Amino acid sequence: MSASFDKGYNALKEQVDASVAAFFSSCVHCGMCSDACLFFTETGAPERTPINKTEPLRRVWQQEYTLLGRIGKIFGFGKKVTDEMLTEWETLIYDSCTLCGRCSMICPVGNDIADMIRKTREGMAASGHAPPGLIGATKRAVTIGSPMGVKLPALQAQIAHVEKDTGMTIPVDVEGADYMLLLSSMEIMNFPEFIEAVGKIFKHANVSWTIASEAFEATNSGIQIGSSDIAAELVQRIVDAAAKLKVKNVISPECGHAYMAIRWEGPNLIGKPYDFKVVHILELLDDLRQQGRLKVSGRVKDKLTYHDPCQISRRGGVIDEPRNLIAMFADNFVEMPDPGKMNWCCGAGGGVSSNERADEIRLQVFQRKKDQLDAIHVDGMISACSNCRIHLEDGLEEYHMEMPVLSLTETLAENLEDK
Amino acid sequence: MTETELLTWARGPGFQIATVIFVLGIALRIAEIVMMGRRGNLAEPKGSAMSSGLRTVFSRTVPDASTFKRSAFTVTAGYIFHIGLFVVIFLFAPHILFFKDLLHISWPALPSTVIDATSVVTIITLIVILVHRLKDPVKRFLSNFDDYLGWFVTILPLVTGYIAFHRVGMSAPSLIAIHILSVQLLMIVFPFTKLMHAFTIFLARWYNGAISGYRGVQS
Amino acid sequence: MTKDLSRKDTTLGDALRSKGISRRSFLKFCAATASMMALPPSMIPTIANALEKARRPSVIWLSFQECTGCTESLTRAHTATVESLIFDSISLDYHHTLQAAAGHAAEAAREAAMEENKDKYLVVVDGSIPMDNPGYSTIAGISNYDMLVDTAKHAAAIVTVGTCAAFGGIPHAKPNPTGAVAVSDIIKDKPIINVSGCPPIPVVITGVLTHFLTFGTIPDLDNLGRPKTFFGQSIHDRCYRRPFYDKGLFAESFDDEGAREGWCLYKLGCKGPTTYNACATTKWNGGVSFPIESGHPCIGCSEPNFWDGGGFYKAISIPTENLTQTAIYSAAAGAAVGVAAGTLGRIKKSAAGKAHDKVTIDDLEK
Amino acid sequence: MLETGETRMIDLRSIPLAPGEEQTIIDTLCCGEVHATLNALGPSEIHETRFTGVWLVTHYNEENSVIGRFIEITKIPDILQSQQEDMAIALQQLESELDEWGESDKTETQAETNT
Repeated sequence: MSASFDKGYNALKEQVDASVAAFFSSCVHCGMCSDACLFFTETGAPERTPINKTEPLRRVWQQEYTLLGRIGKIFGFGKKVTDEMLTEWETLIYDSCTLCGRCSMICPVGNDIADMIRKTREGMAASGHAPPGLIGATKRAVTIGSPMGVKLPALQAQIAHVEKDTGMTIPVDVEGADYMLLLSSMEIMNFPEFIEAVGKIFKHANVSWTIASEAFEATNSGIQIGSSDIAAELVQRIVDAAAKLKVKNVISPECGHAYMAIRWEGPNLIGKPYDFKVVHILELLDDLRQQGRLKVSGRVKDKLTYHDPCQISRRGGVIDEPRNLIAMFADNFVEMPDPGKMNWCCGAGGGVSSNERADEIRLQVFQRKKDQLDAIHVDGMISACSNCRIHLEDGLEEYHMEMPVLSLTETLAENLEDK
Repeated sequence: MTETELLTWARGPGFQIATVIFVLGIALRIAEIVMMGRRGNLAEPKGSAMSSGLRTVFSRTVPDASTFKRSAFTVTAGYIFHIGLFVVIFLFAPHILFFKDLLHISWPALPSTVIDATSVVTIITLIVILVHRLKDPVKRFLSNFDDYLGWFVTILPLVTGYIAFHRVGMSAPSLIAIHILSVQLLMIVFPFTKLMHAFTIFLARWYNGAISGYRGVQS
Repeated sequence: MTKDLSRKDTTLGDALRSKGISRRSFLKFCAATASMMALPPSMIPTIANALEKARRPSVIWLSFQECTGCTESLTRAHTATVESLIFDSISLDYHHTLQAAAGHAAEAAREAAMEENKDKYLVVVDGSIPMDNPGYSTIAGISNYDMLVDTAKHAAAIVTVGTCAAFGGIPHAKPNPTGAVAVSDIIKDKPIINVSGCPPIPVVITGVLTHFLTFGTIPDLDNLGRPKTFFGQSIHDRCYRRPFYDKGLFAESFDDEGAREGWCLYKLGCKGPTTYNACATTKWNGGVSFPIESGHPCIGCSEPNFWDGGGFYKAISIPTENLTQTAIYSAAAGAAVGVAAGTLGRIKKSAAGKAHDKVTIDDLEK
Repeated sequence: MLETGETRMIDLRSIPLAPGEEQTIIDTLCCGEVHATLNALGPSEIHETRFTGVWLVTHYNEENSVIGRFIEITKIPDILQSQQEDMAIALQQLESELDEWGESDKTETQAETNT
């Protein structure tokens, strides 16, 4: 078995539905989506206009699912999708789009362009037009269990480390726990403090939780590369582990696309509703706050801002929660220009960070974030996505800016009242 | 064919042909879109798809401040010519009579001097928009035959209507006949071009709002 | 109407002086004539000069498929003084409705006038010409067509009086049983002045004849061959109710407030916007009124095919046929075809679903 | 007009007037100091309006219907002035009439013709 153009074309045919048809029927080529996309605003390349990235899907819709297009096709009218065309579009669809969905928010006719690009990626992946970096990550995710190649022993080592440092016990494979925590590889490898922070908060708030040794990885490369089959397989591992441990809730950690995968796409990928609830860590924390189960003692005097991870706020619906939590400890919080659902992407989401080919443009478009930060002069930036944080740090370094990029969960944990 | 015959043809068979193509085409395309269907969402909702979808149908008319700033020309010019078209098409007394004949409902008209001024503004705006489309790198890149055809059949009835109102160059029956025929050209081309957005925009906005609203975000 | 051939060489000025008309009266006559021809008052001296030297032409009046309304209209011209002066100064050598002579005598008069004034006489035509069966209308056994062609051969110009002669008029209306055509459909090599209207405004008829008499030339004509001085502007553009149109004030029925207030009659089907005639300024019955002033919409009688213009009481912007029904049927048909096409689409999509090869990590590369 | 001596004439029949508007114009303008009546091919009425130099001239035919109505802006409407041709005819006539009375009163004739 291997990828082929026909498989890709067939995949695109599978993706067209009423919303896609309505979207393509409505586009008036006003070009406003370009102004919403940092890959255009920071490069000025017209081909990077979001709606142009959906062209392969548009052609399939037009030629396969419109009467006029079908008649036209008989007479040889209309532009066809070809393998060469897909090759040409590959960098537009993977390297110049983070699926951040800002274009979907401003399109005056209401096209959910990000969703259309996500669907287009299904055809790209099946036809062998995914970037090598992302293919590698996806292979590791399926074979090893993590796109970064993190195996269980590595997690166990980090857990042992945390337990040794804090004296806490990090629950693993506890059957019947209320919450099952997922982690992103980045948190395991780059930010192990996150595990410590969650342990501390849950101990403080007396939350029953566990980590599953068989499904601790939250990230889902299948979503990013655009393969529902692979994404479903990765989701199924979590569903199976949750069933095995009989947990009531699954916690999605500080990772943007992981939340999209497990919370919003997951049930649709596996074709049935979950037996458990999925909550984002921030949703859970805000819930605890509301219940009065979180007591903070420390106050942060520094001027802070919050970077909304696209998949968590704009595409995920977790917008107010982080702000409520920050208000618990921050004395001097300011919003960036275009906050919340209109926030600008860091530039590394949607698989861009796994795609080495896009390293240069990823840092180029960080200019957008720099401009946002330059407008508010803050001492530090909080976010809730490890992938964002790594790229934000990269970007700040590239642009010679200095400020800490903090995890919201970790910062909250640091300021909790000691019990 | 005399000019009166031409006018009578335009008012009779011309309108019949144009109406058949216009209405049939639109109904066909909307049915075709809706028939494609959408899979139900199995994820647990965080908000209401229905109410959010309905809100987006209206709210998407007004861009947020930052978007307005970035796309000031497109938004402003878009507003002017859309409102202009609305006023000229729906608030001119002779046009209202047409809709009354068709739909059996009527509404008050604006003075023809207001319509006249509006049509001038709309025509100028559309010309500026075309120039912008030809000059702006993104718009030029995105534009295809459909965009220019759509522009042409939109401005044509405005221009012919303006000339007919002022009776320039030809006799009134010819001018009115040409105006009506230009409207019929618009009607015939309509279902097969991006002009369809006038109808599908409601579907598109609704889907957008519903997809987003389901996840708890008002788009 | 007496035939006094000797007078044909005298000028109109001589004729008037010999009748003891003062210069002052002549000037007054010229002012009235200018007004009648819708020429600006500054033209009065020119008219006076021309009239002074004008010679009386011979006029042959041919009546074909007509209702005599046009002749009635002409003889009701209220500018009696002017009219009589004009008609005293033309020689109406043949008009079978008005002349005393009949039958062969009348035809002899026509032939004599044609012979004597070869290439100089004026032919006036009212009524359309049947092309189907000549028997629909004949005069003294001569078909209308033959008489027109024969008479027109040596005419200086032809004046068609009324919409029938100018454009075919009511006989030409659907289904046009007689195959009626206009003069201009038959005569191609002579100047034709169309004085349309059903009937034409009497002053317009005399105005056109006066123009020919005065200047001996064809007036400026529009694209339908009508003198621009009378047909240069639409009824709508010269209508005293126009301000109501511009303000959007319309009578909705014949007895509503708007009708009583004298608002615009557009919605009641007024054809003023597409009709060119002098009614709004010249008016009728000696300047008393015109149809719109009397509260009735213009029916567009001076335009070609006015009878088949989709109904006198239907506004111009309203389609002549029932579009609602068309729209409903089209919507139903469109939806049906759309559902069918959509179903095909769904079948195609589900086939694509069935053809789906599960993508595994081994399938990501070619 | 005051400066150039240019005169103007407006044909009221060439203006589209609503019912009663013609009368309104007449009522508005009327009436000034001069009022003359002609009798030439039917009567004509000549009014100077309230505005000196603006004249209203109405021509009637022998049946007393209006055949023309003009507003003239001039010192005196042309039609009021004695016409050259009429004066010539009048002179001829006068002479021929005088010839008839010639013998009876010669002195009077002398005086008349000298003027």
